[in-house]
Amino acid sequence: MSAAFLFALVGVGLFSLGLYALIVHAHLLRKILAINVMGSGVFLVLVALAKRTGESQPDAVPHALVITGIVVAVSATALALTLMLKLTAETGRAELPEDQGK
Amino acid sequence: MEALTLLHWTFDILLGLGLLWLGWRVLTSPDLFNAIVLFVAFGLLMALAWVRLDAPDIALAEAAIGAGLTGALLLAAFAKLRTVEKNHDIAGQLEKGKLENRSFQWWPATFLLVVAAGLGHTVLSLPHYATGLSAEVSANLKSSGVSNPVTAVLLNFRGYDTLLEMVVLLLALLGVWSISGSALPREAAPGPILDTLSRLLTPVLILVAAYLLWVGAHAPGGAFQAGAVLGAAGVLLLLSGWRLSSHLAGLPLRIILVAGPVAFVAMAVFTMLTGGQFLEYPRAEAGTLILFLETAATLSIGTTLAALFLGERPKNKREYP
Amino acid sequence: MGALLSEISWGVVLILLPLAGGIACFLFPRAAKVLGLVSVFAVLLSVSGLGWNIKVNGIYRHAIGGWNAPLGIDLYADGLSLLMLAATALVGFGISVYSADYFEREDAARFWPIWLLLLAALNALFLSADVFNLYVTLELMGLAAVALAALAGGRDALGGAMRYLLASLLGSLAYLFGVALLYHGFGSMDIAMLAVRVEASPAVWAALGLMSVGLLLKTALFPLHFWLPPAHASAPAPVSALLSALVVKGSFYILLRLWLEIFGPLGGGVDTLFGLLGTGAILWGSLQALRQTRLKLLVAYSTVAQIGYFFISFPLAASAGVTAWSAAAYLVLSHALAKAAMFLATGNVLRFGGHDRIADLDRVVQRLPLTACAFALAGVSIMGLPPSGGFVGKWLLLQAALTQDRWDLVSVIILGGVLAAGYVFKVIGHAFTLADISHESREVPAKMEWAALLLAFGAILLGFLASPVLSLVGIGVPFGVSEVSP
Amino acid sequence: MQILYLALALFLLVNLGAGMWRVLRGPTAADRMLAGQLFGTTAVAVLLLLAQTTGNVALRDVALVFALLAAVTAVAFVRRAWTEERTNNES
Repeated sequence: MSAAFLFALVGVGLFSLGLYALIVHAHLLRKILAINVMGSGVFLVLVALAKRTGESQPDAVPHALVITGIVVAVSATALALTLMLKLTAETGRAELPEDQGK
Repeated sequence: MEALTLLHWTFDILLGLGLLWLGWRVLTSPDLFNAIVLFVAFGLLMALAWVRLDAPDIALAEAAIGAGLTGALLLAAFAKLRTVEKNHDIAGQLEKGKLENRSFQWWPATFLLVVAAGLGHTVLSLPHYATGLSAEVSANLKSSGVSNPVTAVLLNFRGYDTLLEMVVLLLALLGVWSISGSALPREAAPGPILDTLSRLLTPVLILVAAYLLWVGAHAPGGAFQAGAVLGAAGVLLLLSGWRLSSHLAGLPLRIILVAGPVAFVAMAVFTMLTGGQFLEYPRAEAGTLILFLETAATLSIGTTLAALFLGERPKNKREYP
Repeated sequence: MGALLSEISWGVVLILLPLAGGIACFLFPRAAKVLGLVSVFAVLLSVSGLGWNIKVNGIYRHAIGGWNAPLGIDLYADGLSLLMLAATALVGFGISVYSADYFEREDAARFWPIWLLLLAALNALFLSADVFNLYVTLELMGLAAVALAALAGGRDALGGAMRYLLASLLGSLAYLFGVALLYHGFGSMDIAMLAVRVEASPAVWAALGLMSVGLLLKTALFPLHFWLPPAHASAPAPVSALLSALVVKGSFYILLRLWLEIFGPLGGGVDTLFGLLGTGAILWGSLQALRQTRLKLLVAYSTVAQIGYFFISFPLAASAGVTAWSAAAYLVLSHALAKAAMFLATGNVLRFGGHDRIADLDRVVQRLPLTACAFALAGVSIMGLPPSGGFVGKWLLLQAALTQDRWDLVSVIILGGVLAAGYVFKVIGHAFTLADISHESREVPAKMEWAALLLAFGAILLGFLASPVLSLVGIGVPFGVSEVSP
Repeated sequence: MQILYLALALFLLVNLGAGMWRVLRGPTAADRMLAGQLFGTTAVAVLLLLAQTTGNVALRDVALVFALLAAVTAVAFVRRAWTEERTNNES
């Protein structure tokens, strides 16, 4: 066990917590928060395990990937929030409408 | 030495537990506003975790984007949500957010415990030492034009990802503008405190952005971090009631928004016309070219993030929409 | 001429061209339509360029930045990639011609830049040889698709888009987790390198699980299809066509590529599961389609059913690899053409009558003969009747099933065809008759009718092109065996 | 010296828990937000201490960005969420 695996496990935990919240909660803002927490979990796994080089300098490639990932996450969050607001303005509820035709 | 190791471990374990606990509270806090504040705090702890994992580049990005801009986005969305709900005369939504949390659901919880256990087992089964691509990175760092390995990966070895990523930002903005229509009327003027604060803070933010951009070549920093800080400056200006004047809100704004991807595309065409591969910079000028790309990218990223925060397309009378 | 053609790196052109086109549309919204059409046409030409490239030189590989994998990212194209690129360009061009008349001033300024960036994302996806780069293209594709799905505005479209966005983000995150495990387990993100390095281990199994679930969610395989009908049915017609014909195939292509190169050789019963889910999709999707009263939802559920067929190939590939995979490729191609035609025809009906209630279709056959013809021809391919692309695909699938005595799958394939005939004829039947409510008719531009019809013709034409298309797909041996028998 | 810095950082990390308590308790949104701000300030201190123990001066840049962005979030709160709340309470 090392710090790498410790934080990687925390990442797994965050991923699972986020997934649970995404399934259980109906409010869209909560779902968006849940996606963000899940994302942080995945990023943590990616970066934590990059520390296993056995030297002081970790593997830089996952670091770059995660920076890409963070920017993707904020873009997606902005789009999701806008959709949520517009949908709420339309329906009066910050939740997904009932399935149509299902 | 023994005590130091112990302290390191205690710090890491506390931080890890804190992250899990905060993550849990973010997702289960009865009050939505509370959840957002907790999410910002969660972002701060994440940034500490990046520091502990020797990833200062990510810590910078997280501090600026994860905790800062996402927090501002969420707060603004929360406020708008309340206005929308008030207009709809349905006060129940935010209340409803409170109620739903009481119900703990067993099936998903059990399922996810199994998933977590499986993934945890998988992670632990990975080899304890793995160099990944660190050897390749350090072997080629000299010819990459920069000495910060993360910048080398982002702008050179995997520069193509970065190009696509800037398109992701642009697409998000296109989506937001397409969905939300044109801008709200100008906001009320800020009070004297905010006015002074924004006057003081904006130049500092811009200066820090420029510093991060420049330092990224050899130390943690770079286009994304600089862009995020620049975006924060834009957010601050927007919050103090400032809006882009309408004759700049059309084509000039759009040109800045696409400057980053356009610089990359131009670079790609240039490198291929001069006989190289797609985005293969001439070795001697790699450093300069990367700085050029990063400057364009910083401008675009900062402007796009600020525009995403505003949410609506700035008004411009001469053009539609 | 030939020298010039093979000199240019067409793969890079295929990515940069729509990207630059999209940016230009964004910068100059008044010219968006012209810029868009020109870019899409140029993409169509560039695909032929790449095809020439591949035919002459074999597999296309381009080391971006001059670094080779694993440090850099490689572009890669073989026959399978070429097929997907060609389908995208062809269908995309048809839909673009249609969209030129469909979207008016303001909507055009919103539609074109997003569509061109989506095209760039799709091309980048089909050309990628790097699992993380694929993640970025997935996100690009997802965000663009969601933005397009929300174009119509209103409760249904926004709700559908929101659900789509959440499903899409969840899928991408699961996929990214898989990428993390593969990279940390085997030290590379290049698919070919991973293919050499992977060995049965918890990391591979977890990656297989996470990436499969993520991609199945994005591909909308039953029972993870819940987001598809609302999103596809409430979008503007050309967008529905893009989503059903192309976007869903993007994630399927990644799954197929990963399976062929990395996960398939490990075996392990997952293919059986895919087969079962595919069976479920065919039956459930077809039955739902039969039940629908609105034309657009019917077509959307038909997509759910047809996706099932792609997955029938997985359990059959174990001993009839080439035939089964060729069948999947053929089905993907013909479904892209036929389903685009169907959605466009539906769009014409909607514009003409202002509604798409199947029971109230008022003599569409007489009043919109080209559109009705397009729908019927596309229906022929969806049902799998000869002579059509759908027929060739299903015939190959049947062959693969018969050689292995998989009578269960044989009956599913045939039953799916019968059910498809049921829902197609339900529509056609109502299109002939006089409805109780005769509707206000609005003129449909000729280009919109012809675009639908030509795409449907394409789906039929594929039935005659089996051997050249299949020999094209075989370039670079994507399915592991060199000879491809139609 | 290193031990001292690290111990101090650890102490501040524990302190964050106290701030957390206020975020959770409230009672008003402003209380929560202020506690969140305190969180940011403490994190800055932790970062500076870590910069000292590890000798990684880049962490000071991180601390700087932290401090600046915390101010921006605070402004976002005051200009967006808080004014809304005030009008809510008045009505």
